[in-house]
Amino acid sequence: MSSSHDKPVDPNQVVLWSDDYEGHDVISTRTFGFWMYILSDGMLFATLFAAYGVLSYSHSYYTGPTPAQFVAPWYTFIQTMALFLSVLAYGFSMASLKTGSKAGVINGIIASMVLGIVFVGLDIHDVLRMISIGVTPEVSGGLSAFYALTQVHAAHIFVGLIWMLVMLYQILRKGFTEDVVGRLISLRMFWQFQAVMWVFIYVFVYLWGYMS
Amino acid sequence: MSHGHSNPIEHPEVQMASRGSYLTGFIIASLLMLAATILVSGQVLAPFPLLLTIMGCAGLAAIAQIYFLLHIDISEHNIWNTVALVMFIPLFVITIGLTWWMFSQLYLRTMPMIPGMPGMH
Amino acid sequence: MLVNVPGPWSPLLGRLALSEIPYTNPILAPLFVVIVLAGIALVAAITYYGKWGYLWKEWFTTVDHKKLGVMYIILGLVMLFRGFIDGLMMRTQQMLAVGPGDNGMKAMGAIHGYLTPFHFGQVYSAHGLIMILLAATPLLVGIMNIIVPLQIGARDMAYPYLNALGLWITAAAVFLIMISLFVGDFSHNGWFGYAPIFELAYSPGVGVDYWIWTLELVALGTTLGSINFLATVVKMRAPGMTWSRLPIFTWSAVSANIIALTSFPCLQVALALVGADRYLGTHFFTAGFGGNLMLYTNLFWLWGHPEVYFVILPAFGMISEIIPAFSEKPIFGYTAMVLATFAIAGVSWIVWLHHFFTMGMGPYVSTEFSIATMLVGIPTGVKVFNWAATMYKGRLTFSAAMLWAIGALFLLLIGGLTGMMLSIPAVNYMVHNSVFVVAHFHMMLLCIVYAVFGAVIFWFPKVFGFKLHEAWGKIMFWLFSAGTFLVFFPMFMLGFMGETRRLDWPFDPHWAVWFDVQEIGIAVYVLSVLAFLWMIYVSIRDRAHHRVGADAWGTSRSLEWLTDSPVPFYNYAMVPHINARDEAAWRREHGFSESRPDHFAAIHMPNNTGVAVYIGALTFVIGFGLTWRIWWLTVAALILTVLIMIYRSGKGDPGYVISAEEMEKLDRQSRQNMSDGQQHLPKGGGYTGGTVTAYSAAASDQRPQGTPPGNSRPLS
Amino acid sequence: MLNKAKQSHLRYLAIIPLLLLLNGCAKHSIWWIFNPKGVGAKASYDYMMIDVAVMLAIVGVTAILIVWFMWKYQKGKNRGTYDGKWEHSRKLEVAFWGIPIVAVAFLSWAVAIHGSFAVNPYNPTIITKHMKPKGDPIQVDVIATDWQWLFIYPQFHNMAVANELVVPAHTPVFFKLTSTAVTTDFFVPQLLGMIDVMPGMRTKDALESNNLGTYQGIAADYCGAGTSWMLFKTKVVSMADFKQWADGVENSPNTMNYAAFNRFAEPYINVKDKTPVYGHVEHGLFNHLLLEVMDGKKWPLPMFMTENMFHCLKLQASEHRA
Repeated sequence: MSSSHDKPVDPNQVVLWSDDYEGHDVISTRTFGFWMYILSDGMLFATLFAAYGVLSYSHSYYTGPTPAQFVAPWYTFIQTMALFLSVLAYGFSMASLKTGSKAGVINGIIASMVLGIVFVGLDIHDVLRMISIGVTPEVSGGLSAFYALTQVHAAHIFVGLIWMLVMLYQILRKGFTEDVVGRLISLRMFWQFQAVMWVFIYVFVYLWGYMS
Repeated sequence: MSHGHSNPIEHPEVQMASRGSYLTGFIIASLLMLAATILVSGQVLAPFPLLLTIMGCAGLAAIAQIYFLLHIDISEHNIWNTVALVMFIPLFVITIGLTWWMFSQLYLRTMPMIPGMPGMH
Repeated sequence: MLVNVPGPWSPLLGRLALSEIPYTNPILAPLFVVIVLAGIALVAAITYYGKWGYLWKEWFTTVDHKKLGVMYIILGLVMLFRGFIDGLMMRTQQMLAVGPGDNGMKAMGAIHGYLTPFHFGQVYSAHGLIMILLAATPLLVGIMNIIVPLQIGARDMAYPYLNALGLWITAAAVFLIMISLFVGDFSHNGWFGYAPIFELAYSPGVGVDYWIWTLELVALGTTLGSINFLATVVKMRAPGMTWSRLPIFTWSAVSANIIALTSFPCLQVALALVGADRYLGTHFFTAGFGGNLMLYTNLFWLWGHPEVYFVILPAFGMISEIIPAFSEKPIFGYTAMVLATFAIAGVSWIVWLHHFFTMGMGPYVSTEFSIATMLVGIPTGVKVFNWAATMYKGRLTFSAAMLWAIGALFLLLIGGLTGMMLSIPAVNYMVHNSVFVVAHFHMMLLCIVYAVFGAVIFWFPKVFGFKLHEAWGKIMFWLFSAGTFLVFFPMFMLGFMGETRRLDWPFDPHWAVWFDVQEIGIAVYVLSVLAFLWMIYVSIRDRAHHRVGADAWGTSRSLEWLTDSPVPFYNYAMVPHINARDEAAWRREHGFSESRPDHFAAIHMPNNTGVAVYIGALTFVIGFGLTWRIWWLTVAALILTVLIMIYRSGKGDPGYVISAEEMEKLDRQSRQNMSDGQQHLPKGGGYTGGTVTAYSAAASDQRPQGTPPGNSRPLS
Repeated sequence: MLNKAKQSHLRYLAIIPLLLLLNGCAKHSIWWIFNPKGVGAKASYDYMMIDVAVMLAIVGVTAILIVWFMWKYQKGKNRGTYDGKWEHSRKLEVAFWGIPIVAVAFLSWAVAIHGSFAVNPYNPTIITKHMKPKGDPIQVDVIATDWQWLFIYPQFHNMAVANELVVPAHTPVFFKLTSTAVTTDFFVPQLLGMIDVMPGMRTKDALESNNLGTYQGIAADYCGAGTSWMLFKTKVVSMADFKQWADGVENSPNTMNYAAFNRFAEPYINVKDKTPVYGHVEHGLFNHLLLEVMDGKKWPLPMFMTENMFHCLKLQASEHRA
């Protein structure tokens, strides 16, 4: 089992202090930690999904409208495409980073931001439309859960947009330092993860809600 | 905590970005979402098979995005991310699945006035 | 969107008004005066001695994991005391109130006893919340903070700044719950809250809001901490520290933080939804409008049960470090221990429903969760057996730390026995929500407290360079144990008599005698608190006589005992190369324990930062603003927080470099300090000084002759 | 008053040793859980004893071993041989995993699975399987308010009694429970286990007792300031006595319609232990309330009932309600 007692120690071979310890890899440590945060964020969504599952029975909508009555699948599909394209643009921006092309990275992020703003704009428009036809979170538990899940996701997108703005400033100001590159990679994971979450929200909240 | 002095651009996690892989992920996910939307808006299938189909679409799209976009694989630089994800996925399933199961059992027993549930005796 | 609250509201102050300060309350008003006076005295003393600069520079703005850990522990101990006072108030209320008739103190306005039901509700709610989240959690996080980087040979945590942020956000939560004593009131719905009683219709005051935001802040702080721990262990291990050599305590920290990372989001969601119900008028947990009140209970315990293991696993880790050190043997069945730790962590995710077996969800669900709960007993049993086997064929020294660890073991046995009873639905129906359950989980939580006291005594010399007073540590142990027995044995009995939880008026006069016994137990607990304070005082007074070397106990095993005591701010002058699972024991047995690096390299250290303190203060303001519905304050603090975070992100932290020459000087100094302090002590030093001699004799035949090669050199 | 209470406490102190003997034979024992008087409570007690026996065997042996090791291997006493390298033994490790696995497997099968179905509140097989032919089961609808209990007997002229439950012996009693306020637990320690009483949901439970007597019923879950006073005596009486009692209640002139219930359901701490009876309750009240609560009907607590108990208690003291 243990190696500590059995093997005889040759005093001439043993290394007690690491000479060549270069310290940790700053970027990897940062991205790993951020990945931990993202997974924890995934748990947050999972909990919201659990709540939505429990509150999506027909009686959960009380006497109010059900998603079948107010969800517009094709409208939300356009939202989906806006988000996917935004993620793609950010991916291309990261591909430009490989060559250190500042212009490529900035263009990609700007494209990604514009598409993200389109997504948020469509979301706000959708919410306003739903409110105008009386679909508000105060109506029923089911609608509360619907709004919680979709708007928490929209809030993530909003935070991502602010983050992109900050990154644009930092790239221009500082160039590709270790910190900036680490943050760009973290933001890539964050942004892509929002797309993954959106797949589930789109399919299980919008499409399934529309079906039932 | 001495920093590596190499150029951060050359860091493997920067270098693993790839236009082709991002494009592939995008196309697969988009097509699957398109398919799901068409199926649902056309109501071409009975509800239950339709549900299974769109669940499949969601699963495949998510896997495609996780693989092509988030670089979740067993390469040296991503192994820990992959391990972490593999540990989390059962928890997602437990959180949603067991909660759902439990409340379906609870509703079955305590909400008799709901249509389709056993009546009140 | 926003819900109208009953009572007055103004844009400037929200619901806050002078009348919210309970200056007429005969209990709170004098306490308020005392605390304000004490605060003034403290501030005056610090100012008089001119220590503000020192405190700010050396402590508040630090990013050093050891200092942060010490502050976590101080925070935890202060809150442990506050929670204990709450417990004392509850015991006294029940003793005075028991039985029919009017035997209470009318002057206080209570029907029975001296607390009104509403006040009693606040006391036990605060007691539970404080003990679990603001005492146990900071204590454990603090100890992990100090020990984990040392045990894996890291200079600091992976994200030192995030570490400070976690501390100050936790501190903000502490301030929030403390201020609820004197401004407004706290939730009276139990520490976990019940739906729908926490809805605005049944709890119109600010108590529940205080509760929500306190919990949200702790959750945030702990999540940040858990990310940090996991990244530290995965990415920052010293060369040679393979996974199979990771000390057990670090393993348990890893598993605990996986639990924290995965489960705290559930709490955040559950409370955010409660907040949505109360602030935005949604219907998640209402009985009407399609809400589901048991959904809250479900989401809460989805976090709540893993949380239980989040606090118990590090305690198991501490026991696993203390018992081998004082048994002079390696831990028995290392692999089994690690497997058991992760088995507990894994199973913790499928058992939460046993907290509400009585909900009426039918036998299928009950059976599944019952069996899953019992499964926890398997790895826990393995752990207990392994600890027993570690003691077998050992050489046991019953130092204070060892006594606490063994005490924890016995509490674990009782807690396990009763836990297996509670895991069975048929039995659970009879004792659920009774004080039997209370006694059971106090056994488990006291197991943690015992382990924490053991760990504090065990690792204190590592952090401060001198030992705590052994005899007073033991006196405290025996007093504390007597208190535990006197308070909780009657509680088990009362459970069998059918007393349910949270009765401000225990209606059956037959219970009276047991409440009296419990009150005696509380008095003994008070003595143990005094013994603790005296132990600290005596130890600091006589610290010169209790100085220790690197290996403070002479029989220590894991890596942290290699570096100097007290640990210098850079942890290790040169990062050690790990050769064995119990590196310190291995070096001692092979004659390398005196070896020190003979040359040094420049190292890079992070700068101190005040940003974490500012953000902590702002999160407190956000919590306070939300509680009292002062919207402008909340929004302003939120925006300011984001701006500070962006500013900090732009500024970055260049850190500073200690050159190799400086490092050598620092190392020599540190070594000199240590040996100066030990001059008058027998070689090996300290309480178990004899051990070292015995070990040296045993190991002398193995000891290599001549100078160890490479970059190490012997000292003597 | 205080002095008198203290004296009685001292008197009890003298009998601690007796209490420790857990004398289970006493007729009116205070050890409610150890003296089950109902079929359900008895089953729970039996399962508990099986569990305790198995676990005590393991835990007890472990505790004794630990104490023995502490004695034998204490440093400097030289009672046992020291082996500082002994850290692994395959046989022992198999045993360490095997013992708990076997115990848990046995307990899962013997008590967890069996027990869950035997005392399943919706269909307690210990009662339903051996339902006594004599006497039909009695149905009782239980409504919990803040902070009172209302027990409706649909088979007996739909009569009701508040804060007191009277049931005949040797007869299964089936409960339907709901709450119009917040969640609490329905619990009679000596007769049946707890079941949640939730607003907008209907749970069930069942009780059968062969022992005449009066047993304490408790609201076992925290439901606000009046929790401690939300008590009800459960009287198990002979069928003849029950019939006689029911006749008396049925003839009570008090009736409870929905309007009367609205007043009844207002928050009220039952400090004087009142047990009003109602000769007739509006038909379908239980279902009506259930649906109304689902529609969002509340009897909310006024601010002074939570935030300012002084005022509340002053109000209660005036006993403005019958």
